[in-house]
Amino acid sequence: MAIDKPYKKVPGTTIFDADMASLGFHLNQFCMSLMKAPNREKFKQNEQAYLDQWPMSDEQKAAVLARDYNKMISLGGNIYFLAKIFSSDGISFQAAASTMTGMTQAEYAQMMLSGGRAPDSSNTLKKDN
Amino acid sequence: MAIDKPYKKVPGTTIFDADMASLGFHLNQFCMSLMKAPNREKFKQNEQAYLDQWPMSDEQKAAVLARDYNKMISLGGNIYFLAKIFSSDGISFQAAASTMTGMTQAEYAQMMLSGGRAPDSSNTLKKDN
Amino acid sequence: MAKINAGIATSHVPAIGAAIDNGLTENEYWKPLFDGYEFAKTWMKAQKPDVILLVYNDHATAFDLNLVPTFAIATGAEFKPADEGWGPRPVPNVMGYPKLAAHIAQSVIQDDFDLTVVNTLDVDHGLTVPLSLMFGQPEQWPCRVIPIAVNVVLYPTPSGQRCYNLGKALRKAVESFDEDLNVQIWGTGGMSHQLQGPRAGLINKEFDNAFLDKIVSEPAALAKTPHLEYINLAGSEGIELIMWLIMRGALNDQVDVKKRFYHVPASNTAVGHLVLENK
Amino acid sequence: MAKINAGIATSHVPAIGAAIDNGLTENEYWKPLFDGYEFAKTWMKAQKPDVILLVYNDHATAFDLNLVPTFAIATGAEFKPADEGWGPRPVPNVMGYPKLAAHIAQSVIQDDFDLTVVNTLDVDHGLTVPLSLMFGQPEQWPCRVIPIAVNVVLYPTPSGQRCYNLGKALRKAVESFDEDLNVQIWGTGGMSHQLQGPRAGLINKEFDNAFLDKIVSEPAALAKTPHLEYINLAGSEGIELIMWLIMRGALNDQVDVKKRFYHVPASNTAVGHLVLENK
Ligand SMILES: [Fe+3]
Ligand SMILES: [Fe+3]
Repeated sequence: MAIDKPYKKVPGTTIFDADMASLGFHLNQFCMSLMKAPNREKFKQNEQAYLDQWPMSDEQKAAVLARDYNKMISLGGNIYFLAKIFSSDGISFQAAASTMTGMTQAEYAQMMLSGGRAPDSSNTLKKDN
Repeated sequence: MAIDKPYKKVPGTTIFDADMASLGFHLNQFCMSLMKAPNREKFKQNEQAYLDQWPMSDEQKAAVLARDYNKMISLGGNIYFLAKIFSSDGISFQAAASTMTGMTQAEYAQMMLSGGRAPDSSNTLKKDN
Repeated sequence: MAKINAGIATSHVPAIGAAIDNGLTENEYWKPLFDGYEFAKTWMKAQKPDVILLVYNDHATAFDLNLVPTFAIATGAEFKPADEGWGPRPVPNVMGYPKLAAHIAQSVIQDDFDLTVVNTLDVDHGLTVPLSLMFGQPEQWPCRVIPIAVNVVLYPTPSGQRCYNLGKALRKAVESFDEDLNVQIWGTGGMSHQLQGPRAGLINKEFDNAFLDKIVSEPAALAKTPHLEYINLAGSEGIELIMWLIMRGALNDQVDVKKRFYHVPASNTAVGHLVLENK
Repeated sequence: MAKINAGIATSHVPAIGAAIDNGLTENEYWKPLFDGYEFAKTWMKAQKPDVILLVYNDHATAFDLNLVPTFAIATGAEFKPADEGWGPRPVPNVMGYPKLAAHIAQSVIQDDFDLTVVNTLDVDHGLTVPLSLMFGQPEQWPCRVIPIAVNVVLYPTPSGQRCYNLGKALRKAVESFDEDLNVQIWGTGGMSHQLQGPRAGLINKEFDNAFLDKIVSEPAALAKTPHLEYINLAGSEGIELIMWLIMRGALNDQVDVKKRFYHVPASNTAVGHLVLENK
């Protein structure tokens, strides 16, 4: 497509555009179902059986079971939808975010306390990109 | 309010604006419920009881029971919503429209066959209004 | 490159759908109307569009008063005919084109049109009646359809000028999509009609015919027509004609009129129909 | 005449809401943050706004992928705090202002903003956390609130320029409403943060502080910042800052800065806050 997508090049970042939304439609709608307590119960009782009710790919289901958030994002998951999974698990946004960074939760928390991840040439695009 | 509403002056015509929509919210949402067959059944079995489930005014309920479409419109009903009532009754759009005009159904049908209601100075605004 | 090559305008009266579904197209009341669409049906077979951008309005079917988008584009893969209260029309599901629809959404939102993006959408007579008029009763619709829904039920609707400008933005969006596609745009609804109140049954042949003239030859001027003029002269539901301006805005300034048809009545409504090709 | 007299900007991090709801505002982690809002709480008691236009975004709560409005205005009478997956926040229902909201919708749609009009809407932390920050924990919120929801989740979001222009249209709409009302506009979300991927935790103090400067002194230039710059420099969720531009567009070109506050971190996010009065 002729529309430029320069945001695809931002390091360590996936922008949730229409292509990703199309890929992740059922994954994200599964996440929305977890906003209802009875559904959270069913999911906890048998995650695989619950997931099998949704027309998701096996790869998407495996990523959910493994709580591999980077993988889920690469398969069209959006973090605000995926938040319903880690909320069901009783895990905070910060703990969940840390799992995507290759840091331990303690290391990540310390980084945030120290002012967060600073932008530098390894994690941002140069002006002329 | 300072926004001009010149459409209020068009003869024999109610424009469904936000004020009307606010007035008719529950009346119109009741109509939407009739798009489901089981609800149509319940409505037919006991119209008053079905209507009493909705926070509508007594005047709105009475207008529905009387199938007084002009009255329903004056109370915030919109014709595309009200259509769910006369569809439930098995009545055509043309038959329902005729009831609002003071003509018999046959007279109205004949008017349409003859080219419809012609615009004239009694039923349209003048240019400078 | 994808390209919009032609535009269709047509009324979308529910009774026309019922006449088709119930095999009444040859009777005395309906035959003159359906005869007016014979040209388009034949022409369409030669055109073989890949995709139709189908501009229509929902009539309190998919959208109720809980949520009314001014403009919505449907990016889903498949859309079911809606149950409008007497069972869904016996017509095929409508197959969307998610990739092109998403591309269009991205392009026009970046051009300052504040679209609502819809995935799941049951489509009512506003969308399916025009398909039946152009394609008859096939097992499957012969091409993909991207529904574009316009609010014409809850006042204020978008202005005619806004609609015309959206048409131009849609054209730009289509032309920046790099698959080779023959695209049509259809504008539906109208012509003059009023379905409510003591003035129900209003038909304005003079207004309608002037509209049919101007949308071909001076669309930019026509786009400036204020809402009040539609409501006053073409009836409260005549405001649907603004959807034709979206279609027209997506075509060249100069077009060939392949067919023009006008008929009164279909139920409560005047029926208008145009087949336009880019010059 | 109704008039917009002041604007508030603030981040709306869910963890801030949890800290308030769980009585943690005095602990070591949270106290420095809540201290930054003491000025606004006192100032607000003197201001006594009648209505707040509260610009926020829904975070996959009321809107899922079935339907994503670019801009939505809520015309309902009352809005419940949403259950975001761990039960609704223990805060009062939000009382709307249907008459003014409908008036605004009518005005800005006629000014070519293609709003979605929403009636029923459960409001998530994006809307309720700012209310808690400004008003604490009252039995009832002290004024009416009109929710204005902006899509910042599904790309493309509206441009910064479009947001700034919407602010100007909102101001015009408010000023044409003929009740005497003291109206505020709040822009929420931001500042720099990224909640996803290997780059999660990005905080850009330089970007944030420049944004805090420019939104006061050169908003028209700031409005031209492209999406990519937010995403690249302020993190994928830093794009929420475009909502501050709607607030700013609704104020005078010249404003007094009554309070400016910046703090890192709240959970994964940099927190920014401004209290602006029209000069
Ligand atoms: Fe229609
Ligand atoms: Fe947010």
